[in-house]
Amino acid sequence: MNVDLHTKSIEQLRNTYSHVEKYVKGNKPATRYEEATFGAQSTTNFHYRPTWAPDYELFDASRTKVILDDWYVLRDPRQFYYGNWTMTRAKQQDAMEASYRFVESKNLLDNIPTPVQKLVCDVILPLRHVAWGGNMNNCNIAAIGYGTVFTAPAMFHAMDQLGVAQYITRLGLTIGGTEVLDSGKDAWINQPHWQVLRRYIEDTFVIEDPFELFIAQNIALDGQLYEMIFESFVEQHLTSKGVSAIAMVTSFINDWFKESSRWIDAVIKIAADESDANNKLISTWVNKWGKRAQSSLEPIAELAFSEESQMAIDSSRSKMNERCKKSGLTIK
Amino acid sequence: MSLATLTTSYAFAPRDSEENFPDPLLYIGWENHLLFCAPVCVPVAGNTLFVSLQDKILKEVYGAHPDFLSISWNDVLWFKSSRPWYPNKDKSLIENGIKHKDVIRFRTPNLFGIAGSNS
Amino acid sequence: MSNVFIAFQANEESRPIVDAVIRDNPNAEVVYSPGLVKIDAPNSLIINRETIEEETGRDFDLQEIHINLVTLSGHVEEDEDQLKLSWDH
Amino acid sequence: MNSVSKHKKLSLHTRYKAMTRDLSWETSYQPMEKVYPYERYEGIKIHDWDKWEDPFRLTMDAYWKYQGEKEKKLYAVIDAFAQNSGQMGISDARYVNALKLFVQGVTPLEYSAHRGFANAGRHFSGAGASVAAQMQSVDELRHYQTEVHALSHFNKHFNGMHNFTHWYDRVWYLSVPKSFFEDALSGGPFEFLTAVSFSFEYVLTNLLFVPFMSGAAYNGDMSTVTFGFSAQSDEARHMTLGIECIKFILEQDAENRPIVQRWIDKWFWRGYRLLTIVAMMQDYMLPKRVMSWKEAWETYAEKNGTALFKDLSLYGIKEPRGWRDACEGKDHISHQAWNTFYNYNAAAPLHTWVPVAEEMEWLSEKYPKSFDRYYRPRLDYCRSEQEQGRRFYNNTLPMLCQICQIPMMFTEPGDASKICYREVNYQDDKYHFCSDHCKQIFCYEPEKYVQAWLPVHQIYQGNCFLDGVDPSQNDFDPLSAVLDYYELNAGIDNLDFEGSQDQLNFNKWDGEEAQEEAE
Repeated sequence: MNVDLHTKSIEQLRNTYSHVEKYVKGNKPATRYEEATFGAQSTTNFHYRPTWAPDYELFDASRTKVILDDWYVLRDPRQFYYGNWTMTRAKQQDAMEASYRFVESKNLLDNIPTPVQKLVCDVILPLRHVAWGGNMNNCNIAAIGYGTVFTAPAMFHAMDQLGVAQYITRLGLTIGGTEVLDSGKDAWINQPHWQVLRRYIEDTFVIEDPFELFIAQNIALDGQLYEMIFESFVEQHLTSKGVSAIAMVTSFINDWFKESSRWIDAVIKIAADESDANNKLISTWVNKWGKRAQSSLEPIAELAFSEESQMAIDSSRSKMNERCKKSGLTIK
Repeated sequence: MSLATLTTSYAFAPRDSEENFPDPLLYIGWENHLLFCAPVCVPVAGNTLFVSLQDKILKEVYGAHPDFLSISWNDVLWFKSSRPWYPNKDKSLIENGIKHKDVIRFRTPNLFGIAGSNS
Repeated sequence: MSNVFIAFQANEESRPIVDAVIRDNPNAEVVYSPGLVKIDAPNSLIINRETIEEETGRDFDLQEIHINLVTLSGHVEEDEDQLKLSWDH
Repeated sequence: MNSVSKHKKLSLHTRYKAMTRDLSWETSYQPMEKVYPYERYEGIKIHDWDKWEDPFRLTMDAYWKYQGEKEKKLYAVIDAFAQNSGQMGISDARYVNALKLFVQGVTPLEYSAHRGFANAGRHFSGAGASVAAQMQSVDELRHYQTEVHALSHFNKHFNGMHNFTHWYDRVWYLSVPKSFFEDALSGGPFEFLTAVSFSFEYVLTNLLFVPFMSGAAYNGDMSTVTFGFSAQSDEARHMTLGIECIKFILEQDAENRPIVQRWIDKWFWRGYRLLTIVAMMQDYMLPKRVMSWKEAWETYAEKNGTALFKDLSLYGIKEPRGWRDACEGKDHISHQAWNTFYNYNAAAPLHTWVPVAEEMEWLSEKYPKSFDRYYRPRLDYCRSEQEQGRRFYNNTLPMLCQICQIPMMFTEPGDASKICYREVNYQDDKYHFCSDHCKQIFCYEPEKYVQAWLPVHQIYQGNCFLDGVDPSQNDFDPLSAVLDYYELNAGIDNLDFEGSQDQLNFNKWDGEEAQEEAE
């Protein structure tokens, strides 16, 4: 046995890469998150202007009105890099499989009373398109945002949103096959109570400032929508009606919403703290898009909660507002 | 233009136009001597005499090559942009028609580099 | 006729897959190099879920091959039961 | 409501459609042209996105499951490698220079690919193509990150890796990969896919990963082997995206063919030029060799490419214009590239050397047509100069090709004794190229390439010195000023391998290990 062979410590030349080292506090090895993220993106000496956006360099901080001295201040508190992100999601996926097995073995979805099944389909299935919107927008942030510390989690978030859209799709397929998904899509395109929200999403598709897009999508809309649907409607409202199977097979969505909120809040707080100008700008965006998002959710609240809808709307708005106030924004 | 762009406003000044340099650039290559892996790029003032390019600059650039001392400069063949070229050695580069980013090469008859390998 | 090929990391998990490919493609030729098993076959090559299941003695999801797949060449057609590589249209 | 069991067994195809394509919709509150503004300007016509087929049909749940498993395995190897001081088990410290080149010149490309695919993923209105591009985007981010992690341990023990992203934006030879990828990124989404997914991933990437990773295995570097093969398993999906995308575009409209052909011509050549550094890595930097560049080219490019282009001829696509010249170059480019790095090693954060006697024999055997005739005498001369204390360095900056940005080191097709020069007048300036194919790329899109940031010219313009440096001072030393700008540790990261800190340290560990074993 050569157990001792390699135990003699060999002196290291350095703790980490130079472009990472300047972001590591104290004289210690960088974490995997830090090595994976800091200083990754090109910053200078770009060769050619994009044929699709000649006014900007390929990576250009001036695409947003938010001004940060160094974009690498926007740390993700979850410290996600691809490895721990995907392993975390794989674990959650295992749990989802277990829930599906349990729910299916006990026929729990089949046993939901028909009117409640219909309510679930009406309220939840069109949201797969909303999640697709969130996927597109975060993908755009990953493409045109500045600094890997901001853009890499946006890409994970985009894929998470696709995962959410697919979990909702799977729920639909399990309850009623492609027909219920088709009617859900039809409602999304045509039914009046979804149109305000669809207009909101389509308007976010043409936002040019990646930070404003981050606000409009990830806090103003999702901060209210997921609160209202997956927390209030699924976890509380349906469970109080004795239907807990839906909560079981959508538990990923709620867990992910809470987990990713920590990242979103951190980004907002750090950016707003850097200057009054940033704070004012971000507050304006939150107020503007938050208000629009709220009114786009009103018809859906009515669908979900009928007479208790105003309460649900107010509660999710105030939860979103609380998060923003905690991040130091001025909320009207 | 054939470049496909989203808008018509795609136009950028060339990055290497003459006014961006303190002195114009000249590219020089020594034929059949590829120990020096590629032609070189040197900034040379336009009023430099050709003879001083030959005696001073080329010596600085290629002097380390074992063939360099054997060059018989009167027999050297010159090329500009791949065409034979007959510089007047006592005139300046400008007077010899050299412009920014021109490429000149010289062939040294009977010299084919290290062990005749074109190195 | 052109060859198609597929290559896997040379490890324990790839073995039953490689064995299954050899069983189902008598014309296939297997080349081992450091860390890598490459299988060439004239024109087309198939991987059957059932054959792998016979080799492993357990259920196998064809998408599991992604874990140890290194590279391939040819057009891919995949369903639950079979993955086919070919130059056919 | 229907019962659950009735819907359980949906075909993979239908299920995947519900999971991807059906998620998107035709927007009406904002016009589609505004939501997907980049889809038309390149001239590619798409009539029916529903014809897009993704053969692997991975949904996020399966993606997370399999990728999570790959990551678990990979990080176990990376951890074990560090714990066991795996760097001591490699064949020779010279080997690490291949890793330096990899982390400097390839790893940042993975990152750029991530951003580029995010952009493409956002801008295709067909959700099938969009999802495929997005998955590739996050895979490419994976590759950047796993490479950084796998090489982190080497970086702690060897020089020439520590500042690689900074160097990528500045150092002369790294403008070759950087300009390659920025060329692709600055094109529209269809050109980007043709460039990266098809021309690079499908046609050329096997040449980068497979022989190089086998080389790592031969040289005792299990950490690199594992990240390489693990990354390559995603590549298999990416390559499939590449060929699907080309077929899809060609099937959509006959008018797409000439555009695609031009892109294939351009990007095959751009990619081939980029691989020059891989050729050199394979023939010169692996102390234990697996196969020569020439053999790898014959196995992975010629055989495979011939099958591919025979197949694509059904669509009227011809083999890329530069194909023959590329095949001709297989006898030369690795040697020419090594000579270039040997010439300019004072400004490069890696080490070069003259191969030892048995390596020279190997090269001679693998390159019977070219090595003894052109390249061996050069190397012999360099060795003897070095032995007499006059290690040869080229002190004058090289002329670069305007397109590939490689020093003009390539010789005329068919005549390895003469440098290949091509030039063109455009507006008031001359532009120079290493080949007909680089020239042609310029001539088609000069508005783009006049912007090129050519490192040599930038140095002469005074843009590669730190603030406050005054080039007009008498004691101004341009090389050291440029190295300061590069943030390269002069005398440590650069120069010959002989006498380097890497060499000394490795020999010291080796000695200690031998001593321990003796005890």
